[in-house]
Amino acid sequence: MTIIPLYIAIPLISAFLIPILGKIYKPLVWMFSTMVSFALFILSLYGIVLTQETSLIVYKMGNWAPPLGIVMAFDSFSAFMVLVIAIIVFACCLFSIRFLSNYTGQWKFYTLFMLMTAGIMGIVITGDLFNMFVFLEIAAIASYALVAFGLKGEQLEASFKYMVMGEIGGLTFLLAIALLYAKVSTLNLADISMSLQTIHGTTFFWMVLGLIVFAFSIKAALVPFHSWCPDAYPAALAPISSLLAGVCTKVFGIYTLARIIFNVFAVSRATDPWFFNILIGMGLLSIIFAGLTALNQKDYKRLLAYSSISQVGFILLGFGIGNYFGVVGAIFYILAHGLSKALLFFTSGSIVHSIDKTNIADLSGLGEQMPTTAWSFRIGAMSVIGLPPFVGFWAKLFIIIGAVKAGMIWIAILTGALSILSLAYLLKIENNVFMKKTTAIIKGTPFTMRIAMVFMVVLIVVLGLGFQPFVDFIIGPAAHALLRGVEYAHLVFEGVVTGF
Amino acid sequence: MIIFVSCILLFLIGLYAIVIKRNLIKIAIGFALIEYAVNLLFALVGFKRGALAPIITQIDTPHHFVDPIPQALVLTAIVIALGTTALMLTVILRIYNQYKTFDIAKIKKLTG
Amino acid sequence: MIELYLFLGFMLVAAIIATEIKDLLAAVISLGAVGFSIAIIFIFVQAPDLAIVQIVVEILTVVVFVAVILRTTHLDETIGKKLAGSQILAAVLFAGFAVLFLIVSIRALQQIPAFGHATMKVASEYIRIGLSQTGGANLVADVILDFRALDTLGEATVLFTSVIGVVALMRKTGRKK
Amino acid sequence: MKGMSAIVKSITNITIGFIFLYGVYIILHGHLTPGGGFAGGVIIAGVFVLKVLAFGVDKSAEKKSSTIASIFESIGGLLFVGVALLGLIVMGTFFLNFLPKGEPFRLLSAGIIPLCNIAIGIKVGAGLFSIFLALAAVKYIMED
Repeated sequence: MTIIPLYIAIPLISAFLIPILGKIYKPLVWMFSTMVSFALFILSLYGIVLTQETSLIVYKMGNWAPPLGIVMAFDSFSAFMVLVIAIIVFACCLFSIRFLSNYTGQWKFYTLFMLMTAGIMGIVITGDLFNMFVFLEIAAIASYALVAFGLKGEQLEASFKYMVMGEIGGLTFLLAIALLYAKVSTLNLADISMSLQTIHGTTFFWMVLGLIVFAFSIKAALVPFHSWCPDAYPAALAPISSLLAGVCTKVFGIYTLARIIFNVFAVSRATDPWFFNILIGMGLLSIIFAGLTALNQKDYKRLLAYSSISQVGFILLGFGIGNYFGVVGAIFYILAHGLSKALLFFTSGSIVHSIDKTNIADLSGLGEQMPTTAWSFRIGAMSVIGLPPFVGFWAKLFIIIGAVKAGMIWIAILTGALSILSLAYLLKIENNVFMKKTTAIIKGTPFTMRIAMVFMVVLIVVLGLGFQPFVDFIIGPAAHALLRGVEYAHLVFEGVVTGF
Repeated sequence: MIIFVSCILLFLIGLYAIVIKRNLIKIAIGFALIEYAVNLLFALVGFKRGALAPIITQIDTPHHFVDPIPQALVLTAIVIALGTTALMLTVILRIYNQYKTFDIAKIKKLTG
Repeated sequence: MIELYLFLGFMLVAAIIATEIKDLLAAVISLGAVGFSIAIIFIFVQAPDLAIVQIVVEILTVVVFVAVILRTTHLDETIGKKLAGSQILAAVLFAGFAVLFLIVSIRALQQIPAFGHATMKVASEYIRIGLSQTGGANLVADVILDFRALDTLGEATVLFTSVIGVVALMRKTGRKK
Repeated sequence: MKGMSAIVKSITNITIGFIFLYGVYIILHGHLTPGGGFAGGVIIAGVFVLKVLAFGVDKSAEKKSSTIASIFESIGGLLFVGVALLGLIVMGTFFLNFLPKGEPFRLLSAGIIPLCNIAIGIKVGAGLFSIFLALAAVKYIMED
């Protein structure tokens, strides 16, 4: 039996079950959620195996052929994204168990968490434009509610700001869908891609693509539209910050943008270099502006939020380079940044759980008292900066190789040089928070939180050391899936259909 | 053409309320307006002059209907809009309970 | 089509009133007027399903808005105050953006089929096989519950999400002491 | 929340059954006429909203009805996913319309469409009623 709809159905059914379970016996809720997220993790590994055999699996909902019904198009890029999502969701679930013991309304948290998971999974699997919008809204609405979950003034305010910006993005996307539908009269991504071939390069084409890029740059928190991000990440509870920074912005903004640019609008560097130069420009703007702002931050989580914006810039840079190595680097970076940034937000959560402060000036000397947290921070930070042998280094290296191969030497040099910015702001935390001496007695980090951090550390180190097979078997095919452009449409129509 | 442009105008009125107004309820109203504008535009592009509503009443007559797909999609979009509006109003209500005002200039715990 | 223009004009006027009036209750009622005129426009463009849903949703939206306003205040204190410097800047930026957006969208709207001439590539297929393949006479119901049922599952989930979100945010306290 | 005057109460008493019946009609005929699960569900939610506005509720009743509404909502959602999964289990495709299509224009036709309409109706009715209760009636929802 095929498993592709289960990626959506499993979290969805558990979201519907959790309110009932919560009324029967409260601890059942977290046990159930952790089990479900672990099951998703196992299933996502199986998804990778599936895409090794066939390059694109088409699942027809209700058995309607592609332009009629909604199809799920599961290729190597989707499989890779599902894997990243499942890893981080599992870790966040593990981390939430004890973190939430300070908060009320646990079943509501887990229900929203599962709905968000279902939404994110749906975005990466679906092969239909409007369906993508619907899943985007599910995940977005769940995340607005989760940001405000603590009910403090600044959390409500951050949630409102996030909601305003996010909904402008979402509705702009809907406007673009409406215009596109009026023109091509179909909603299937593959079918749209075929129809757009005839009007490639017209005003209409660029106008709609412009609307879509605008919508997703808000969702991805790229620099001119980033203002919700440094409020929402610090305000949210730590596991939610990890999830938002680790996968949400990547899936809401970057995955959708990459899929639509490469596979649907089938723009490539060969035909339209200026468009890709704009992407590079947006990436560089994010890296430099957010990196410099991060240097001045006084709050632990706020600094990490700016660092996140700056790192998303690197991903966009990779896609903007647009050749095989650049795209491999960008895709690798999604994983590397997801793991490292989720880990860094875990460390902030562990500090909040123990002493309930996030101002860098108020914290000092935690290195001795909280060794697991301190070492997790150091490894995560080294991966973000891009030091070998951690996973972040290889991702950055591929982007640099891509830039060199494309003949953009100055981009390669800038990419290397701008890592110093990350080094600077992360050293600030290391020096102030973890290095100095302190006499304060601090309560230890709970076991499950440490497990979650160690899990991420192990992944960062193992994937860093064994990057070669990982790139060959998972990321390389994912990059090919993106770069095959309009070929995607033909594959969907002839696609392999799995069933009994 | 004028019909489509009036949808864009409604969109801009809503955007104006979101960007310029400082009252939280007005911002929520702006959102409702933008949602209406997009829904209306979407429903209008599926219209066909002289065609009937897409409901079959007799089997054998030739069918000359308007496009049913935008109607189905707008149905979904209306519900999504309702969900967003309800959540937004809840956040607004909680903000009011803490700050006793709807004026965003007075609600400034966050910097930047 | 004169009635269509009439209601579009009414809709725009009501929208401007909704954003500018000082009394928030009146603003919400104007919002209701916008919603109802849209429901009537839906009837003109042969979309009875949409008209029904728009009317019931509009009623519920207004009820929820009024419920919130009755629990708080119904005066918009920000109207009539002197504009701050940042606001004037925002207004100028917005005006520029609005003009640009209008020009670009008119260019784009000129390239889609004119009003009343929908292309209907996939839709004509639905009309052809809808009744025989799904058995439902209402083609919109066929589309949302059979051809595109996943969207409807998503729609129901969005509503569920927002209900859980509302319930979660109306808790008494966020943290245990 | 307090109730309203005797006139409102007696008129509500008379109309409430008809409105409910109309909601059920809209849901059941969703595949034949305009309307469907969503519109009918909102009308059914409207019945309960009207009842609460006219008669008022005390605190314990509020808590009880919001619990019942949330359970019904979960049940509606599970029913909908259940229909979809039945397609997967019976015929191997998610959301397959696996039931016989029946004769056109009859109430019992169109396979799973009426079932889905009923599931959505339950879910939407319960969900919107709990939104109303949370925003309008209850001071704050008490801790679970």
